[in-house]
Amino acid sequence: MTAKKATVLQTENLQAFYVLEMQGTQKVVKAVNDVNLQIYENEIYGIAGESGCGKTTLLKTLFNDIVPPLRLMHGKIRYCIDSAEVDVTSLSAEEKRKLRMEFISYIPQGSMSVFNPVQRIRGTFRDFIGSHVSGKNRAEIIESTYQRVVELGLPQNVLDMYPHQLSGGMRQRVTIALASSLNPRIMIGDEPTTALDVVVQRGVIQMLTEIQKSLKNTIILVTHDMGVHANVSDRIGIMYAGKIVEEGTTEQIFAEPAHPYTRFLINSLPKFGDKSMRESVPGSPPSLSNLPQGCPFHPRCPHVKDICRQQMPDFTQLDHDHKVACWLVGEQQHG
Amino acid sequence: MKLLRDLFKDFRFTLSFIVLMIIMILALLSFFSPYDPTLWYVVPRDLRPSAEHLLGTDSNGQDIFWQATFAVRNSLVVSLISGLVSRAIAVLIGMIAGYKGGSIDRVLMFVGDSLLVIPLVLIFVMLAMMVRQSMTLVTLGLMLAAFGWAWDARLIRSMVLSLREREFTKTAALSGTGTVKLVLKEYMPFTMPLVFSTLINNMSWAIGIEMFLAILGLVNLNIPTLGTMLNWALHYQSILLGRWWWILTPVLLSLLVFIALYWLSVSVSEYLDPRTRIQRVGA
Amino acid sequence: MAGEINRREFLKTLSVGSGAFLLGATGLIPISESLLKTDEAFAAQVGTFPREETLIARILTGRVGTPDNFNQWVGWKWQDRGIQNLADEPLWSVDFVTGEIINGVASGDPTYNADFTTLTVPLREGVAWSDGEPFTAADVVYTVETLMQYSGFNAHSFFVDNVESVTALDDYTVEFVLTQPNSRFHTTFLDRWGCTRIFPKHIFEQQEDPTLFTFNPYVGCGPYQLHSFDPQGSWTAWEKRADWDKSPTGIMYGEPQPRYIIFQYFADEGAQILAQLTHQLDVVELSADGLKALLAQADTSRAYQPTFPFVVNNDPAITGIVYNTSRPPFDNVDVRWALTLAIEIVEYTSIAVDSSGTLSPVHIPHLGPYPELYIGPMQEWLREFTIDIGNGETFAPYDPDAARRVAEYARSRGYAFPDDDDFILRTFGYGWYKYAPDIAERLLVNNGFARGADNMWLLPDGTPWRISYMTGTVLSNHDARNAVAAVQQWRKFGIDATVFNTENGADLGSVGDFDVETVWPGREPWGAGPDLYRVLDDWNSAYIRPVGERAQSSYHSRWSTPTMDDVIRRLRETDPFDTDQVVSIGIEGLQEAVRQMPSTPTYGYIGFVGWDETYWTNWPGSENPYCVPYTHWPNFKYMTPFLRPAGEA
Amino acid sequence: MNFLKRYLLPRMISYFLVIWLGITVVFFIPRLTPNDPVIRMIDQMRARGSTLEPGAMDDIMADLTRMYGLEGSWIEQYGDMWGRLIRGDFGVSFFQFPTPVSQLIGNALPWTLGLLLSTTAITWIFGNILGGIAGYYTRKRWSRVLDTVAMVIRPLPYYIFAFTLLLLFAYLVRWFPITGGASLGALPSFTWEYIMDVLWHSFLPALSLIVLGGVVVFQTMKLLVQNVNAESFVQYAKLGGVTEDRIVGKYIIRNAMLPQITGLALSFGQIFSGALITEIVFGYPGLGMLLYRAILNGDYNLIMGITILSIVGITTAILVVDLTYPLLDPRIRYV
Repeated sequence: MTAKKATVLQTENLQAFYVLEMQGTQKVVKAVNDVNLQIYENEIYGIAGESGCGKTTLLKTLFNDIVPPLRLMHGKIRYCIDSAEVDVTSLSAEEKRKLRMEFISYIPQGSMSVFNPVQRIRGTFRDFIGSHVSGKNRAEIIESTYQRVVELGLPQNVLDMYPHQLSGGMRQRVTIALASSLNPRIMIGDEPTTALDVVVQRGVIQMLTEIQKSLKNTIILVTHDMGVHANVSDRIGIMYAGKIVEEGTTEQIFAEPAHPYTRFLINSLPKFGDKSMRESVPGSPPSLSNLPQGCPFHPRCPHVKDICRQQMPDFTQLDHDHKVACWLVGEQQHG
Repeated sequence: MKLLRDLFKDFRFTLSFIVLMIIMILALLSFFSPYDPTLWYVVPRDLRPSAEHLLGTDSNGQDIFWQATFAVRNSLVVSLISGLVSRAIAVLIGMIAGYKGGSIDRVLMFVGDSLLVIPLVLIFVMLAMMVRQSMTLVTLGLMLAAFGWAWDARLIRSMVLSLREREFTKTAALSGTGTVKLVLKEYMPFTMPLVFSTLINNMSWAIGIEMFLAILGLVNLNIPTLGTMLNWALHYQSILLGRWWWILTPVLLSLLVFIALYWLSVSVSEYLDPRTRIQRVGA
Repeated sequence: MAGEINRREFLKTLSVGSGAFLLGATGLIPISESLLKTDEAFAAQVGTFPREETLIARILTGRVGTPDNFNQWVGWKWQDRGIQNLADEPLWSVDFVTGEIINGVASGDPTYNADFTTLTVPLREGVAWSDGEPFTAADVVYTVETLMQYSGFNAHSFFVDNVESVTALDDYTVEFVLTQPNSRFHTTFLDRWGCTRIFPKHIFEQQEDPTLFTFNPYVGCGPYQLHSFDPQGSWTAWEKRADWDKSPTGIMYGEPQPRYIIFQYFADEGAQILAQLTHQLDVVELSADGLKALLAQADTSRAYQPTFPFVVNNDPAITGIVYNTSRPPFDNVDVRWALTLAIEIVEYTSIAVDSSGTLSPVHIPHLGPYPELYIGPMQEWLREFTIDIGNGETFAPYDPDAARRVAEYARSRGYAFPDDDDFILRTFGYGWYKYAPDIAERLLVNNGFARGADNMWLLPDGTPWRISYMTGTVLSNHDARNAVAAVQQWRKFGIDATVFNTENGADLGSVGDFDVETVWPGREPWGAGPDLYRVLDDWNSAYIRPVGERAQSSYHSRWSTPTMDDVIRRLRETDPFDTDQVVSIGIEGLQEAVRQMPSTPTYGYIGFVGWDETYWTNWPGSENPYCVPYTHWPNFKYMTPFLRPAGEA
Repeated sequence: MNFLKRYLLPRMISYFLVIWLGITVVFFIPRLTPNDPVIRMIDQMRARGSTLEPGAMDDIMADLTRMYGLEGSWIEQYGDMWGRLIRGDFGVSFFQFPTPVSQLIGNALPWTLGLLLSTTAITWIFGNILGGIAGYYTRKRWSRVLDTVAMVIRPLPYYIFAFTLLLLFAYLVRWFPITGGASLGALPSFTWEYIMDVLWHSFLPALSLIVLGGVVVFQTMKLLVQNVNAESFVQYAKLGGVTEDRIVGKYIIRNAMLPQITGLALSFGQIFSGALITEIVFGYPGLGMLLYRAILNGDYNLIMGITILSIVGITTAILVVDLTYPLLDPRIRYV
């Protein structure tokens, strides 16, 4: 469809497990299991899935924040920094630290305790930015960030306020302003809209897209809210039990969802004019430490077949940009 | 059951649970003791540990093992009375003060503060003088309870204060839930970890204070407790006389009780506090 | 995860941390023997005092609360910090080992007139106060007149009640005219751990209010003068006077040997033992087990006796069991006797003091002249003495073999000591009462007591008989030792007896709010003189007050009989220096106390003294009891000329 | 000013009320016990052989009652006491008659303050530093070992611990003296020798207090740091690439210190009741034994003098904490 875009972040068969030692027995939580992602410049890539499916861990891994008990078992994470591919897992701690904010930044949920409670917001800005730029530049950059805070529609005095004095929406905006302050190439948002009410949510989404447009960078957005994805994301990856089970452009995913799980997710959205109960996914997600054999979705799948219980399906390319891992689809395709 | 299974995954819980079980069994064994703990010279004096006397005998002609079973039982009784009663007071006062606020809060905190400011030595020596012969395990436990709640009531109060600000309180209050029901249903679960960990701290504190009072000779020295056992051993110079089996028994037993209680509190409060629980299970 | 510890690590740390720590402390003590010899130099210099010229003893009564106040005539002033035992000379003191009176600043016995209304006291010539001023009759007269003038003095009321006038007949003779006949007036000046002492007129007369005077530095007639003291009251140092030959001690016994004597405070017995083991404390007084520990660890320390029972068992105080005769059922003499006969004395002293006590069947201790004057002559009466056990039957409770039984038991415990009658009678006493639970049972049944279903005794009204035995909180003191021993015996007999440890013994005892207690069954008799007036007079019916009011007497038994009152009256009318007469009336008094048993005497007070021979030798042990063996006694000053520096030997 | 009227004034009133109630309780409680100061003195003099003949006893008791100011009803005595206290007069000690209470306290106070101020400060500083480091590097082996050691030391009965120190370091290895606050013959002076002597004598008492007190501070601080470290604002700062020194200093320590500061203030307040068992084991001078003897002897004035110090000390400490806490923690308001 479109011309081939430049890749900014890429993973190869990424496996990241929590390995817990308990009295001699090992417990392995397979939070990220064989994930291949290719994320392009200047796009908003959404990752969707229920809670407990490994979304947040995938984010951590993409962010290259792999600390025990999380372990990188297999695979690679590559950033494309100044058109050079860098395998970031092998970087030193200090190099990793430097990349944050400058190349890839993180937008947390703007919860009550996301900022240091004993410090004014200004102090947080100074700490975050001051940790990355030094010398004459620093004052200028900090000053220009303050400017941007105002431009982004936050009140001027927000910098002199304490975190507990801010509303949830304000806190969320501050995190976004902070994340964008050093013009990073990638911004990773971890459920940035979840805790907000609808009106505020819209403002925050608008702010995110505006920033993305002006910086022309990449946003990786994790949320379980398919509605947000529909509005914001360019491409969406559906995650289930540590794996990406379907990936495609937003249009593809919403128009022709291929995986039964994706269909469930989309059907759970409220529709205009539809007063009927929203359909939610039956059952609950499997424990990541004790995955069922075969396709992990099979215990909840209405179309389950014998093969689903035995083997994990490979990806099937449905279309350009659209692929799915499901035996149902495979059958149709292969006859 | 799942709760227990989860807890047993923690080494500290398992260990402290086992230690506490052993302590409990020791305490229960006292009911089968062949000796009356208040009688002296029932066995030969100052014997080293042997098959016949597992932990040896003391200078009063008592079997240290059986004496220790009574000591453990009685110390646990005192600390449990102190812990439970003072928790009841602390929860009640902390919740009322925190929820009602205003002048009720001020008066209750004022009473609590006043209890905190008078030196404990003075209070306990004076109380010991007043209760005189009636210094039983129960009175001692109640005495300790009467002075062990003030600080924890403050903790619970501040917790309730912050809970009161939360959304669900407003929702519940608007929907007309009664105060008592609200407090019990909505606040209790949140304060349980705190109540539990302070319960265990208070029990350790009670055992410690009992030892302090015993060393000063202010409790009923006829009743074997970890404190009075220690006091007898000290007064008979068992350290300098090299009667290690006598002095070490109360010391090591109290060490075990303390460590078991401490680990139990750490591990259970980590479990009950969902934040650290997630961290622990790592999911 | 967070804070998790694996098992091996835990066990390792536990064993290293606690096991080794404590085991090391208790188990490795013997190793210290070798270390002990390596650092002699450490103890050679203590503060600014040359160690080999210094004797260090412990203050018995604890940290001095008033370190800069030596005015012992007002309130309590920790007089055993060296005031009474080094710096002061009384008119008379008593050597309780022999019962003899030692003249201090007096030169002989006082003389009373026929109706005991005047007495004259001869004073010693050639005595000087430690500031060089001569001591004369004027000082005595001034002291008594001043005490009578200010009500703040402890002795004020006594002198106002008793003294009409006091005059100096000459420089060395004082005459007292008394307000009423009092044949024992002079004993107020007889030092037996406290008495009325004389203060120097030339210093006190300069004070506006002598009750507020701090009397620092202390000036006395004793052989030592104040050197320095710790403002915190943990030690007081005394220095030998240059003119020691002007003190009665120097005049009588020659030059005191230690140049410095320091009284030091130790709160903890363990620390006290460690101090002597490291030669930083020459004299300790411990508990039974403390002394055992000391002797087991040290080869330079000795006890009063070279063999078992090691202890100082000739103290002028008798210990025992005191019944509150104002509270039923202890108002009944049968009950008191039943409780006495329920005691197996061999077990009792074994529990109380590991058999090291000297028994006494009467209310005075077995020491000094008493076996010869009283206990010996009373043997026949004791053997024939019977109590009525109903149905016209009687029972002779006395057991002349009790002491021998105690001795045999001690030997069976592995203690070695000479096996001759003389030693055994001296060490364990003459006898005590039989263990006769059957007789005790009969006495109780006769009075309506009965045994309940669980074989425990019920009171005549059918309620369980509970005895609360009130005693102090220090387990190693003799009051507590008697308490646990008696309670153990009574429990065995089927009485629900318990020990009640309290710091309020004196208060509750004084107002009569107790069942049974232990202070002293009989009062300390002026340091073992032949005269028992002080013992018996406290049973005077005049001193009894209703329960709830403070008792006048130091006895808390609130007991008296007309017979006892009569004994006291006759003793009062007897010349205290007429020994034969005094003793024969005294025996009558002791007999009345035995018949009525208001308190049960058990064994004499025992001192667990340890002496370090590293720096000083020739201590007054049992083989050479030239002096009262306690450094806290006033007689300590008379010990100082006989001590020898270890270097000399 | 609103703050003054709405917060400070009621707070000060309750401050004085607590002090008043404390003093009142301490006035009446000793009088409710069987403790009779007159009997105590008579018993002491009688047991210690002073001239107290039974015949004169009524007069002596009357004299003592008058001298001690114990004539009249409790209410009258209570009024008298306030009359004296307002003039700053604590009266005279009964048992140490006629030494003024202020002099006795003045003698003992420097020792108690010297020992307990320094040990409290050292305990707090070292406990917090070690606990902080151990809580931050909670995975390190030495941190776990330290934690176990603390756990084993903490429950040791103080008497046993102190006496074992004495046994080890004053007897088996003779590095430190066995008893007292200074050497025999050493008189207080501002000389190097005397100060060294006092320090030498205070070493073991101080060590016993520091070790047993330190493990408590250590454990609390370790737990606090662990908890703060798990807070989202710390995680966020780490993801923002904030330098470690900033995270430790401004985020973790500052937040973990808040409750510890309260603890410090309270421990300073509690100093005035002395350290009884320390004073017994090491024969160390101080208020603890003075108070204990006063209680046992029914020395009302001395009990009152020492407890007033203690009451005022703790109440003031709580007041100072309440007043300064909002400055340290912006979340707390003056309510």
